[in-house]
Amino acid sequence: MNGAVEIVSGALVVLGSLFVLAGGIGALRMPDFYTRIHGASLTDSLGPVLVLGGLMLQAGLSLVTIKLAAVLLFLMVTSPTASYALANAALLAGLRPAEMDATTRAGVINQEEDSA
Amino acid sequence: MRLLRLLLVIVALFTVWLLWGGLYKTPVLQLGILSCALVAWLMLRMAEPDQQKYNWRLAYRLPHYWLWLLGQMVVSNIQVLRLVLGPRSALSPVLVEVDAQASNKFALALLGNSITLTPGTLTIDIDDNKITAHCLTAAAAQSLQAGAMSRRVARVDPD
Amino acid sequence: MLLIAAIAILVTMALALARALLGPSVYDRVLAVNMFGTKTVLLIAVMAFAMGRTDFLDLALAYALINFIGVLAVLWFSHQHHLRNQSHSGTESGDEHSGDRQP
Amino acid sequence: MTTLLIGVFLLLLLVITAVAIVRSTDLFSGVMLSGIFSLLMALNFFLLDAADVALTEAAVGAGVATVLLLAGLKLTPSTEARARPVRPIAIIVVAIIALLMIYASFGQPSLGDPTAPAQTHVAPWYIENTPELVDIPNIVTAVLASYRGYDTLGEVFVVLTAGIGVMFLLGGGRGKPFSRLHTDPPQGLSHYLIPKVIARMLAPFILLFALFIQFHGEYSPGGGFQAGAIFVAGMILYALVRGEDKALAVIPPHVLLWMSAGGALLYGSVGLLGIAMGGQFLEYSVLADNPVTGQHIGIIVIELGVGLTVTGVLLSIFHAFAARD
Repeated sequence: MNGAVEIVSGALVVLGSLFVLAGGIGALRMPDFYTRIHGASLTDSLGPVLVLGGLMLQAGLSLVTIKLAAVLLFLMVTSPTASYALANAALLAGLRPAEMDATTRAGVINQEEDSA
Repeated sequence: MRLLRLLLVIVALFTVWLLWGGLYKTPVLQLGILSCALVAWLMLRMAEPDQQKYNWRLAYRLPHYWLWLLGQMVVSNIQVLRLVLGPRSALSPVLVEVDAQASNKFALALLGNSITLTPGTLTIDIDDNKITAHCLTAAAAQSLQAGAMSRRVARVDPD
Repeated sequence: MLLIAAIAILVTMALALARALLGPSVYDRVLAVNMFGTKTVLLIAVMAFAMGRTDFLDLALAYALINFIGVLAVLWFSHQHHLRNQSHSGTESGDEHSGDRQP
Repeated sequence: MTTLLIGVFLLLLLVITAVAIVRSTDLFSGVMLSGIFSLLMALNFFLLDAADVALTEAAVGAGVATVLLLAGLKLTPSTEARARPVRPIAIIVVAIIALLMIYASFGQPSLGDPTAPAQTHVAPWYIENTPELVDIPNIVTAVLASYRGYDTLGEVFVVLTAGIGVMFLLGGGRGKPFSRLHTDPPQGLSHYLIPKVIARMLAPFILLFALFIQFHGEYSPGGGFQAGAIFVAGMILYALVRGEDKALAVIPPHVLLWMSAGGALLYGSVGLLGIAMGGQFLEYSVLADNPVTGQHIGIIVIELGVGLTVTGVLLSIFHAFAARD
């Protein structure tokens, strides 16, 4: 393992963890539920990519890297699905986003009744 | 033909098994092949008559799309990072509808999840090929409605 | 380096826990659980490298694969609740389990 | 040292979560907080190098527990019943017992103490003799499946008994293990497109991962309990998305019952086979000419039994809850 790779991978991991931290702050600071999901999604998008990417660099070309890539791939597939399911569950329970456009509001409610 | 597909699925699953494993002893590999066959059989039992066939061309189109998506993620992450740390008055949450250009299930799910993966936009509902997205700012909504992502997805998996 | 990352993730966990305790809606708590899951995967990965036990990555893989099922179950629960409210009372939507209920 | 500090921090969060669970009267919030509790427990086990236990906690806590609790919550009101005021005598009794237990804990060897009896007699014996007697890298599996095979057999029967209990309480009687009062409107999330597509993509990987854990138990963290729980998580994912009826069509109720009982039976028969081959109950060394090979065969078969029972029971419990209205 040469020094440059070490430094780059360390920097990626730290940068990613800062995005993760920002996501935590976002989930705490944002004003309403739907905007909080946006805040939290900082944690779910670039954070894992950078952290796991950095670790992959550190592991080099090995089975560990492949396992990390699998973890990353599954995270990238599942976390937006979870966010969608969460937002939809809240919508279904009658939690309305703040400052909603009047026309789309009607559209969403109609759709919801059709599907139920 | 159907048998060939099944065999292909087993081979694919077994490749994943080998890549996870790193342990290549005969009994484990034998049990591995049996496991892959069992999973393939269960997949067959789970299959729906209306389900979409796997499009093998995705294998090289998807990575290309992911690279583009990664770029989008970097841009939008930095934007949302500013919003998170900045004043609340910068927020102007809005709901918009986006038209998906490809209407098959995989493309819709890919588009929906891509919208969620780029912070600042969040898929909250899908109806036919209209996606309702919650956007953190009007600017994010506008760039989403410009439709670059929808066009890219349509190119990855056209109808 | 790995240690800084681990600390940042731990602080984020504390923040997520704060969100879970504050609520106010039950869905904020679900959001917190979901965030916690992602963070767990990352902390396991980082600590596996810090401790030199990369064979423990199976644990991260398990979480990455199955952690979202809980959130899907929440959607399933809300959906069934919604259906039941509609069929029993005929009111327009399931406000009974609405978001801004205090614990 | 840093691991210790991280562990203490996580334990702190754990205490906060536990207090919040006790204090919240909203059951839904309680379920969500117990999800966080489970994640914290798993992390603590992981930091203590107990990867097998951490994997169990992960498999049960993330995949199955939340779903089962929500399925149970479907049948109950959503807030906790008001508790009766606690009598002073009860508080006094609890306080005394708590103090006694804390006092007794000073008599215990501290965590990781090298002079503790467990470290000086039992553990070194396992560590020294496992390579020779059982010859598998994961000593936890050797302890669980071979040295303490009786205990594990007992655990399997506990799981089976729990399953039978739930069947009696919630099931629909003879020949109808899962009562279904109505199948209309359609259950499941089948008109939610993203979960449907993603579940179809991921379910095979979850099932494959479960079997991977099952058959790598001797070499890396895992084994029958973890594999069973992860397999069930995969099937529950399918059931949530497509509806329980579809999931019951993939693995029918009678197969589930056969799996539950058959797994325990398989485990017990390996024990009896040991007697038949001239050894003792659950002595695997006599199963093959070479004692070490015999151990390997025994461990693989009983782990399979454990996996079958756990899968059958957990999935039956899920269906029993989900089928009730």
